[in-house]
Amino acid sequence: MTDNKKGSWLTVALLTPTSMWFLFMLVMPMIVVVIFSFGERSAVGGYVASFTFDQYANLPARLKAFTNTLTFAPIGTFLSLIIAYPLAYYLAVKVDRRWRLLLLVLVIVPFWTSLLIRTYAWIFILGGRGIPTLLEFIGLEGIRMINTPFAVYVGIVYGYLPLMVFPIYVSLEKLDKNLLEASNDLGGTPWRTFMQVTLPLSMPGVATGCMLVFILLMGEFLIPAFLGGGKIFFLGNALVDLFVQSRNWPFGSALAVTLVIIMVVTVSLYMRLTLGGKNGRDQSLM
Amino acid sequence: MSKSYKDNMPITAKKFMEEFRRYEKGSVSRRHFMGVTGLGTAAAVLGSAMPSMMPKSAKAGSLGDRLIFSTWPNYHNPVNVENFTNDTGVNIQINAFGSNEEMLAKLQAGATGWDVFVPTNYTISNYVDLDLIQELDLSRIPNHDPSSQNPMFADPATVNGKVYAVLKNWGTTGIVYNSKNLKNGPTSWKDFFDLTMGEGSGHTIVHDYQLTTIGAALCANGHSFNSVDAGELEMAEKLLIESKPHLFAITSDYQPGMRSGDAWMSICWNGDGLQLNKDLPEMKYTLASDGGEIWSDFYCIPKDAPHVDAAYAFINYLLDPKVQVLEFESHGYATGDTRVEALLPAETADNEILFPAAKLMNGLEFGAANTLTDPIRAEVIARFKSA
Amino acid sequence: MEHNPSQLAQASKVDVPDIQFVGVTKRFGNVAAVDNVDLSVESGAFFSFLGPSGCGKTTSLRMIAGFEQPTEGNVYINGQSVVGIPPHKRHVNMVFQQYALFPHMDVADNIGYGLRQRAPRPSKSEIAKRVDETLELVRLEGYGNRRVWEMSGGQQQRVALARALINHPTVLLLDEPLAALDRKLRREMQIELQTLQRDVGITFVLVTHDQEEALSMSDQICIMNEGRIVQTGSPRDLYDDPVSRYVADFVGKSNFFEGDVVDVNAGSYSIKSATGQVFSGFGSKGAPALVKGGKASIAVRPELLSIGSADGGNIDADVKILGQIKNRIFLGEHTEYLVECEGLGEVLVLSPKHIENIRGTFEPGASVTLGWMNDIALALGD
Amino acid sequence: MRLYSIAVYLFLYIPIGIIVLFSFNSGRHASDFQGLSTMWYGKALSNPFVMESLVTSLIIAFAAATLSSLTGTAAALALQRMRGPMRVLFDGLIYISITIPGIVIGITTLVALVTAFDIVNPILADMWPEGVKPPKLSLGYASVIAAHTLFTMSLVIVLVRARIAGMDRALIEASTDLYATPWRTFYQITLPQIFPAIMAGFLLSFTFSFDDFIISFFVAGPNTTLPIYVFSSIRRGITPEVNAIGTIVLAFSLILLVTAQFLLRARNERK
Repeated sequence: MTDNKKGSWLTVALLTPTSMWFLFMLVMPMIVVVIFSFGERSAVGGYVASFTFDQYANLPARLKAFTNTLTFAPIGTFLSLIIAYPLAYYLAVKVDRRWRLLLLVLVIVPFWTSLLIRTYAWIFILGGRGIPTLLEFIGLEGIRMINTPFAVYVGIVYGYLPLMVFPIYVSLEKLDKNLLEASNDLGGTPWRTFMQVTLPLSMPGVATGCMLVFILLMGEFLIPAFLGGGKIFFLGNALVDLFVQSRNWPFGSALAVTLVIIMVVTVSLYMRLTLGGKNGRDQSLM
Repeated sequence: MSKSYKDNMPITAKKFMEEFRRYEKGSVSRRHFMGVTGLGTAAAVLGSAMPSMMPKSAKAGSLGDRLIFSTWPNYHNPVNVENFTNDTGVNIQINAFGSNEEMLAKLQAGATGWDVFVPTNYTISNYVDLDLIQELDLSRIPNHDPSSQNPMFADPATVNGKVYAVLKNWGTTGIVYNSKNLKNGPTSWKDFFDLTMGEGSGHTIVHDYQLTTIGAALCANGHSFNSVDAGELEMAEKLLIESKPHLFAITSDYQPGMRSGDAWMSICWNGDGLQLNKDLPEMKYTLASDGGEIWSDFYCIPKDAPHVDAAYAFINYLLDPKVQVLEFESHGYATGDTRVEALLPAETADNEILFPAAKLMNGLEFGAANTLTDPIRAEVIARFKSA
Repeated sequence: MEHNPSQLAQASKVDVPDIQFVGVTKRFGNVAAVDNVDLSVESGAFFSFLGPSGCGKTTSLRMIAGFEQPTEGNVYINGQSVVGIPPHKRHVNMVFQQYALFPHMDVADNIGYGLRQRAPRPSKSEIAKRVDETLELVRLEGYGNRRVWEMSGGQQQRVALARALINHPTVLLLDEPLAALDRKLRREMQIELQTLQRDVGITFVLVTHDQEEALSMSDQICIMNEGRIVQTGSPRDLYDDPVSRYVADFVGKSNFFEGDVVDVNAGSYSIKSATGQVFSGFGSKGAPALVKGGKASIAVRPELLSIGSADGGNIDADVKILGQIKNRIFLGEHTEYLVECEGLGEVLVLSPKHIENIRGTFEPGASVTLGWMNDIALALGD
Repeated sequence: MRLYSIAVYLFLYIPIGIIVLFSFNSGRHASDFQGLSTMWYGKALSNPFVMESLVTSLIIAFAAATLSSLTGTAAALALQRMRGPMRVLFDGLIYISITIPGIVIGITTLVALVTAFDIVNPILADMWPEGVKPPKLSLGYASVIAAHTLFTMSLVIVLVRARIAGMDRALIEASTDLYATPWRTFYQITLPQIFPAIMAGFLLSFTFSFDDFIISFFVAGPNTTLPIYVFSSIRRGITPEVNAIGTIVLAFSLILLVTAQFLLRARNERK
């Protein structure tokens, strides 16, 4: 009995810092934001206590931000997936063992310089002096890339590719190469082998990668701001705008609450669909 | 030459590990370890590269050792800041901001820790009303000479008879366009929007905050730059949303777009116009005949500034005419201080971008205080951006 | 039942068993993994728990090690109750099923681990010396600096053994230690373990589901089923005198002819099978007596069956039955026949080589006579 | 397949190449290449604001990574032995703190802290004796570190818990069986076993915090982190200085990686 008692005290002690963090940095802030979302903007900006649903009623004024986010996030996730998958497959299955680690590290190295600076480099590449100038040499004039949805997708794929490559690589790497040989041996064409053996076995990695990218894209702010030229607005941009320009805290709070609800609902649904419930959660998030 | 290159290295890898082991085991002092491995040198080099890291206790006087300064990017000459630190021992931390709204948002959120910041004319009375800035004790700024200041630009510093700010410099907001792409450049905001939706479709930049962008649309419709009339703003919003598909970007960072040739036209501050024109002569800066903004920027001390003494000393230092000349060379905006103008080369006075002809200036308006906080303007710009 | 082993221990040190369970029950939730078990393991014995998975053998072992505490009853090590005493305070050591070698330590550090936990801690040189001795004992001289994952399965097994033996525990516990090895290596290790146990003289307690392993190594085997002890005894006792059909089935192979007990006569029973034939067999020593009218089986070991031609003339047997050969497997030193006997089911027969040589073999499909002597047949309850 | 991979690597490295190339630009504007020069490195390195923001970022990232490694590991160890409704509650909180976008963490923290300060500061002022300047809570290092730690701590919990789940429980039993007390078992067996996960968590947390812009933007108070500095420089005309900073940070990370590799190898050779 004393052992158990000691154990539970230890558990409490170990959990105290984390609990404090969740309480003061997550639960209480969320409560405050929910309260604020029912308030009103004061004449000079900020918050005035009130109880009104006006902020929620005004959400349609940001409809475009919602629809943008909810189109760009899934499409961007999908694009990252189809570009990342062959690379992950190549690294895990095809490439010589000696080079594997180096090539993997090379996938992350770009991440060690600021996302801001890297995204900014794309402004140049996609800008008038970049690819469009090259295209002029081959006779394609007047192509504009920067500040278009195309540029935003390029930024998304560029920014999130490694997050997609890694989990897929991990699940493919664990895959028993004998299985592939067995399938080929049993008369499977390479394509059928891929569809019937490789792809199903790499699904956990695919699911993890997609979720990571999707979560981050839902709150994305920098890529649309930089590569969309401020014209393509995500919810993240709308939120920043409300807090640092309009200083409309209640409306911003309402938007934040809505975004959190959308996130939690879509991600839970997604996990239920792809991972079949609770047990997959830890693996799926990492 | 026969010697291995390794002999010239401060320490070999093997030696380093040996020393590290000894250090770990405690048989070597930290000083010895740092000396042998060259880490000491590295730290010293690093330290000298980071003057702010090394507390200058010898110099740190009554002003304390730090100051937090919020301003606009590329708006100061780093040499000046460095010199001030060397002279006084006050290390300066600079925060850069892109709009007055953002500065206000920060100050409203409180706890900025700022000691000095740089607001634009029309915001000062708001700050006073919100009790966010303190009245200045001009006796502590001997370099400030009211008689040398152009009152047109310096006046917003005084609210209800009290001085809350001192003038930094002034400028105009007009249009920059690429004369190679647009042979008949715009002369008004109406032209600006017509060209945007016509000949120059897909190549225009407007700013990402309310005052100038909404102001331009208001002027194009024949209204005041500063209007807060709901009907007029509705028309302006309509014009902006109509033009949005034709825009190249909505950003205050318009120089790269203009320089790359992607953008042909932009709302522009004259200092940037000057910089662009200097590098690329086809870039023309013009003021619009149907209105626009004239503005001046100031130094202010927030109410809860933690280092007030240093703040005064810093402002005073920056107002030294010789220091101001260096500042001018860096940012390219006119100071509105006759003492400084006297020190500048003669041709500066003839520069039309710096000092526009009086007839062009007549149509310009100073930003109005209420535009900063007006909820309709705030929501109009937000809706436009997220449309 | 209630007696106090520690008092006994004081009375005569020699008679104290190394391990003793008194009325031990272990429940997980509502399930009793170990159900009211009494047993004792004599000092210096090679003792095995044998049974299918889930029979409670591993739980018993873990209660000795201290990883589990009994829900009821008492566990004694060396006459001292160890209930409530955590594993690190018990002088027993375990060889884990997958060895549980510490992957971040080399072989020598793994083996010396237990010594390093002692207070006072032996000197570095003392530990190194003992590690070297133990490496020698398990025939791994010079492997001290290897990483454990560089070792083969058999070598890892020895490291695990050495890591436990170096502490000279009162009892060495082995949890299915050979399960991860291939067949040939397992055979070698069985012999090696046996030799080692005799050399070091430490009591070994082994858990296994492999009857061959238990039979070949142990002095004493405890057969468990559903948390209870079914029978404890030497391998020979268990083979020759199983107390139940369960034991006979688990230890070696056996043929069973089911039926009703029709006659009881001084330790001998007559059992009437479904075909109407009456077989007789002796009751096993230590088994509860069978009751007339109850169900029972006659058990006959396959190697004790004779096989002959359908006319039955050339075999010497008290009981004969007829059948047809379904399958034949040649196993070298003997041939295994599977014979379908109508109404009695399939019967397994092992026919030794020397007899086959004389008589010749039977082809599948051939009709044969099977026979046995009454004195080798056992009458067993379930 | 190989060609495809080369194309993807090109895609990943062209922007990096551009950043490095432009950092040697002698012109005043990043995208106006006027000739080779290292002057912007000199400018960046001697610019006290760049250096201060770099130091600020390093301090914040180091503090957040250390805190989250410690608290996250502690929590993962505790949660592993926990069942029932409390476990479900903590799982939910971890899940939410990982799921909600950084931007929302930034905003909610800002709103909540500002509100809290508005309540607490007057009380503090009242409590303090006359004439003594009362302490005043405000946004700063603590608030950024705390906000970063919320996310990174959950990251560490998830990583360490996965490692614990994948760990052979028999190792712990083997250790206690070999006379190690629970505490000694923890630091001789459990800790070395979960250490790679803690390290990975530390590095991920450090990277996240060091590169985070949006949370710091809202709650850094008077502190300028490197991303905030870069962001504000970018917004009003980027100079090659920013490229030089990017290149320096990249080079610094590479040196760290190589050093770590070298030290690891040295350790293995000793073994």
